[in-house]
Amino acid sequence: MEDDKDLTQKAADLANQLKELSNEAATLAVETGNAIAEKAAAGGHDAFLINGLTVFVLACFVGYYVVWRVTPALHSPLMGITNAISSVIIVGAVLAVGASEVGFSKMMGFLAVILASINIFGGFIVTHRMLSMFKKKA
Amino acid sequence: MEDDKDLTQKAADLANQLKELSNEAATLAVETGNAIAEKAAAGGHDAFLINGLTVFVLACFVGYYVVWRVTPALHSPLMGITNAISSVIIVGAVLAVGASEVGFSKMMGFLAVILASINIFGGFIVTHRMLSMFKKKA
Amino acid sequence: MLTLAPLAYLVAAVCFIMALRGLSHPETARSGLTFGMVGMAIAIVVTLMLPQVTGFGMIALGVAIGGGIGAIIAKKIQMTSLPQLVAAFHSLVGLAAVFVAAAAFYDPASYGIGTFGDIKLASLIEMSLGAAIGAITFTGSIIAWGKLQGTISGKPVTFNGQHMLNAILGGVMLLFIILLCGTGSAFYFWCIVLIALALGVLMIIPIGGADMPVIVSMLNSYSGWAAAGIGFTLHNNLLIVTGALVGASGAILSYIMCKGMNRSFFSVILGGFGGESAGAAEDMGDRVAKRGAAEDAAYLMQNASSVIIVPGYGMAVAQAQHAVRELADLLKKEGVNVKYAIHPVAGRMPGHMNVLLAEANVPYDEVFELEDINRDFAQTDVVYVIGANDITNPAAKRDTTSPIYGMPILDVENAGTVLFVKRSMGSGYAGIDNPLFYGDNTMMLLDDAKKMTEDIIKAME
Amino acid sequence: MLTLAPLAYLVAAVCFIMALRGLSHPETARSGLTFGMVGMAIAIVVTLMLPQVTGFGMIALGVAIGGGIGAIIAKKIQMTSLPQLVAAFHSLVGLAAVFVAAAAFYDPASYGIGTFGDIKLASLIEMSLGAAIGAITFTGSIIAWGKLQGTISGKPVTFNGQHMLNAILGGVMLLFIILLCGTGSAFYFWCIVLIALALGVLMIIPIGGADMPVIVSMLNSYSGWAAAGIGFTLHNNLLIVTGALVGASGAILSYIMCKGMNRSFFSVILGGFGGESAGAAEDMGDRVAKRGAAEDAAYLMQNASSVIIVPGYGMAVAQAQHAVRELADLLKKEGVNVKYAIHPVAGRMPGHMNVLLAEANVPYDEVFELEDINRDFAQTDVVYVIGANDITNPAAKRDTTSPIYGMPILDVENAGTVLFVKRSMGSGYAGIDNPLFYGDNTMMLLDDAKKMTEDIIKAME
Ligand SMILES: NC(=O)c1ccc[n+]([C@@H]2O[C@H](COP(=O)([O-])OP(=O)(O)OC[C@H]3O[C@@H](n4cnc5c(N)ncnc54)[C@H](OP(=O)(O)O)[C@@H]3O)[C@@H](O)[C@H]2O)c1
Ligand SMILES: NC(=O)c1ccc[n+]([C@@H]2O[C@H](COP(=O)([O-])OP(=O)(O)OC[C@H]3O[C@@H](n4cnc5c(N)ncnc54)[C@H](OP(=O)(O)O)[C@@H]3O)[C@@H](O)[C@H]2O)c1
Repeated sequence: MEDDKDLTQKAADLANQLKELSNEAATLAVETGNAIAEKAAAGGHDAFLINGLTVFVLACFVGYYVVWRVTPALHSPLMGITNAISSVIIVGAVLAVGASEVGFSKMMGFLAVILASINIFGGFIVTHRMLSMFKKKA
Repeated sequence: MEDDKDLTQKAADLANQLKELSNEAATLAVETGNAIAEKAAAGGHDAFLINGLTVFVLACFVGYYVVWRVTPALHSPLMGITNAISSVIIVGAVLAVGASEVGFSKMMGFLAVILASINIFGGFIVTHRMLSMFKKKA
Repeated sequence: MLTLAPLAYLVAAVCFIMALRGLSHPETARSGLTFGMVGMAIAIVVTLMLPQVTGFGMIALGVAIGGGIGAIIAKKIQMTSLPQLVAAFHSLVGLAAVFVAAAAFYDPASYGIGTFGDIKLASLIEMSLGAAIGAITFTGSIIAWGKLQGTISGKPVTFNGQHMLNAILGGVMLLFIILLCGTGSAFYFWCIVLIALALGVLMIIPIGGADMPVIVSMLNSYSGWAAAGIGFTLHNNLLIVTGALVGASGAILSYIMCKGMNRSFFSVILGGFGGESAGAAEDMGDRVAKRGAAEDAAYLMQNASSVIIVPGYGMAVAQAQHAVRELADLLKKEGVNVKYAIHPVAGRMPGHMNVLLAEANVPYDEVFELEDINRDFAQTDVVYVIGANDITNPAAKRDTTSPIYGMPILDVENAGTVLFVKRSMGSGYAGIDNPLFYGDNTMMLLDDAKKMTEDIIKAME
Repeated sequence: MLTLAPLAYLVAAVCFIMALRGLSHPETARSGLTFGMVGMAIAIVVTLMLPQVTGFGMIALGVAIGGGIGAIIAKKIQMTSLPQLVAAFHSLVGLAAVFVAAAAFYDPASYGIGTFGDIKLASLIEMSLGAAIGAITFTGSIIAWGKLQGTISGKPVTFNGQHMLNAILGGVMLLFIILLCGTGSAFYFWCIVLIALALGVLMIIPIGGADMPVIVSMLNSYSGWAAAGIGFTLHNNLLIVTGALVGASGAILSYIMCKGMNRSFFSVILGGFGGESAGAAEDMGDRVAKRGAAEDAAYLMQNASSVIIVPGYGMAVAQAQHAVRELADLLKKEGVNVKYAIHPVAGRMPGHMNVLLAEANVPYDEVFELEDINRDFAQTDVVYVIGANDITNPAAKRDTTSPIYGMPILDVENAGTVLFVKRSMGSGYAGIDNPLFYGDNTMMLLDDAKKMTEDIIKAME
């Protein structure tokens, strides 16, 4: 009886231990998974940083050459067009409105969409007005 | 006695089940981790492809502008310099020699290092020779 | 969808490059504009098609409101108020950048850069820089707009320890950025924004109204770098490329203006220049200026074989471009060879005169830049300088002590006769006397540019 | 270390851009070259410092062997053999690309792109394209080298169904690339390489020797694209940027040459042009060419107030550049104004004449491009055309049926007297007669360019 009880007790202990172990293993596994994912994501972030930097540096070169080639007569339209395209941050604003669950972010995004749209439409239209005035000798 | 034995049996069963479960959990966790890592890596590859493409397109623009600005008098040195810098694939060759465990790859890499070096040294030196001949009116 | 989006963004980036590329010639400029619009459309549509984006109604509403306002403003605005308009638009981009940074700060999960209060360090830095530059651009552009529009006095507002104050504020802002990175607290975020708003005002008020074009370009450049910064936060190459393009454009235009004025960018930024125009006496020392009437000018020009018209800021003020074009038509009908000469910093913004002349239907191939026409003045009978001053001032060539010494000028003095149309003997933007007014072959036509030109037309008929 | 490497690669890429940028002017060219060398040094050192790279001895040995060979060749080569040298160097880049692709194929793990026999699809495609382009560049450049060096006859080798054969081979290669991607088998890899090697030969043999410069540039462009392809395989932005730079350079040079010859790139590629130079009779129809001796030429030039020297391919063949420079010195001593006029496609490679004149110590500011000097011929007393032919042929302007119609030419015919130095009345590269030989103000000096120039110098002394 004592023995049996002992055995039962032992089995129960063992079972408990195993339960704990399995719990631990599961936690560990999840943690490991998370860590790997995080590291990969971080690697992605680092990789983006350096790739973004490469893109940025090359784009600066392109900008330098492209802008120096703009004829001085069209420097005002150039200001109009760069004004319009710099409002491409509307991409970020749309993400805020469309993807966010947070009310405040949604609102900020909405306001940013309005402001950026003013610029996009205003910038392109005023540039169009300017450019359509430039005519060659008949 | 019967009861006790039953209990012991039950406890042992439970223990076994738990063991199995824990094993399963561990396997699953490892699998999940792998899957996440793999996906992240794949994402990294895809991300590289698109980033690489962006870099490539921008570099084409830069190349276009930079090369058109080269004065015609220096078109021969231009050929010399592009010849030298196109041997930057020596980077791949060095990786093959230095990082590879495979004998054939090591050998290929070694040959590529030699060929690329001929070009790098030859290209830069011959360009230097050409350029040092260009002189202004005394 | 997700994997195609970056590709589409790349296409949009190329479109933007082609847009600027198109501006290398008036012939290709309109197709360049089309590229720009296509690029923007691609960027917006692709973002809308991202799987995580919903709630199209609200976005459409925002675009409709903003687009409507923008379209109305752009259609109503007068070409002479272009500089103000550009400044006003920049302020909006700046504010939008602040809003986007705030949205990302409060809901980083939507951008995949962490959770609220636990944002990645790199993202926090990028975000706070983006918000700070955006806020400076916002208030700075508003001040610039006010000075250009005349709502705010164009006089430089200077006080003791001004630059010290700005430096301290900048330092405090940097401190808050570090604190933000350390704690991730929203309080510091708003502190940064507030300080940046104040800095925008303080940095621009000491700068004279006439220097505003340089400032507008500089702020344009800033807004580009802010967009690039946000591009890093959002892992979006399109924003990075566009930001770099806009940043380069603003920086180069500022550089061109400073070089055209022969001033260093630094001296512009430090401020305290311009705003007061000292009215000079009609005769200075023992030199006396010859004055003429519309009839004299009409006679001289009708009997000339070649006339070059040199427009300046005064033509914009007087809105005289249409009258000038009429005058040129009359002269051409009588067989006179008429050309226009544009100085790189004539007027108050780069390309200002070109747009005004184009508005008056002057064909662009009659309009020449300084390098292309400067040698022709010697073979020209009459030069009609309308509302321009500094850009013709020979002191820039001869007087080493002159503040504009070294600035390239239009050599109008080499022509047979120089007609100067302005309202007084007063100085121009640089506030210095123009010795050419007292030249032997100079005739001053003192009146409003539009009125004088119309009088000359009447005298010709 | 690993995280810094991409940054260093970016710096190297910027160095390469600055290297090409420096070539925009002879003044800045040498600092450009330094940029190029620094960029290459950074690229190699950074790769050596990658944690996975060991075995420096073998690498150092390879660099030493290759560098030694390269240095010796580059120092010994004569400037007149530049076109061949460039072709030979290209063939090496092509072969190196094949080797790198093979190394990556057999040991993908070292490059992080999978394991042997199980390589990522994208990498397989990039790799096979890189190897194929490399192999084509290799054999193609060898043929180009042979034709330029004279080892292989410059005559176009054409046969029936040639283009068909090339098309079929190209198709088969594409098939093997697909098979390789499907199976990952090494057999297909080598099949691709073999076919590409054959294609390189077959594509270039039908093209005449004189068209080789275009081909060399085209192959240069190819080697750039191959490097970019390998950059995608290795996830290396430096290779991508450099490849794009080199690719753009080769493409633009080919374009410039084709435009200078007024031929389409496509017609060059199809081949069958040039190689035979039909020897024309000294008098053609009833037109008779005036012949002169060295003494006549000496007399004419000594009594001129301005002389323009127009060098062409013949000067390179005769290695007459030093004699020409001596002649110019003598003339200058006698007060004659001497200038040089260079046609964009004079000689046999872009910038060929400029390098030869520079070698002979002619200062680069006495040497003018076509656009800058073409109007001066009308005010020039004597033009000394030495070994040039097509680039002065007025048929390009007047004869709409001429194969070179539309090609820009140097208007030497507008000068007082034209002296033509060449060995015969034969035609040049384009194989057509030059009506200018029979002009009233033309004098033919039929002899080797170097000998004739030296004779003229003797006659002057
Ligand atoms: N374009 C740019 O991007 C830019 C940017 C920054 C600074 N700036 C500076 O702006 C100046 C531009 O030179 P500028 O020659 O065009 O202008 P300016 O030197 O400022 O001279 C303009 C002249 O127009 C006259 N004027 C004003 N209103 C008039 C009216 N209604 N009718 C007739 N005349 C009138 C004024 O004389 P009265 O008062 O006697 O009439 C004044 O002397 C340069 O100094 C340049 O450095 C230009
Ligand atoms: N530069 C490039 O990049 C490039 C590329 C591709 C094609 N091309 C083509 O090459 C041609 C270049 O025009 P080019 O005028 O320089 O050359 P060309 O038209 O080929 O004429 C060269 C002339 O030099 C003469 N010559 C050859 N050896 C000589 C020697 N030892 N002494 C004296 N004269 C000698 C030849 O006449 P004799 O036999 O009577 O002596 C020949 O007529 C153009 O047709 C161009 O399209 C150029």
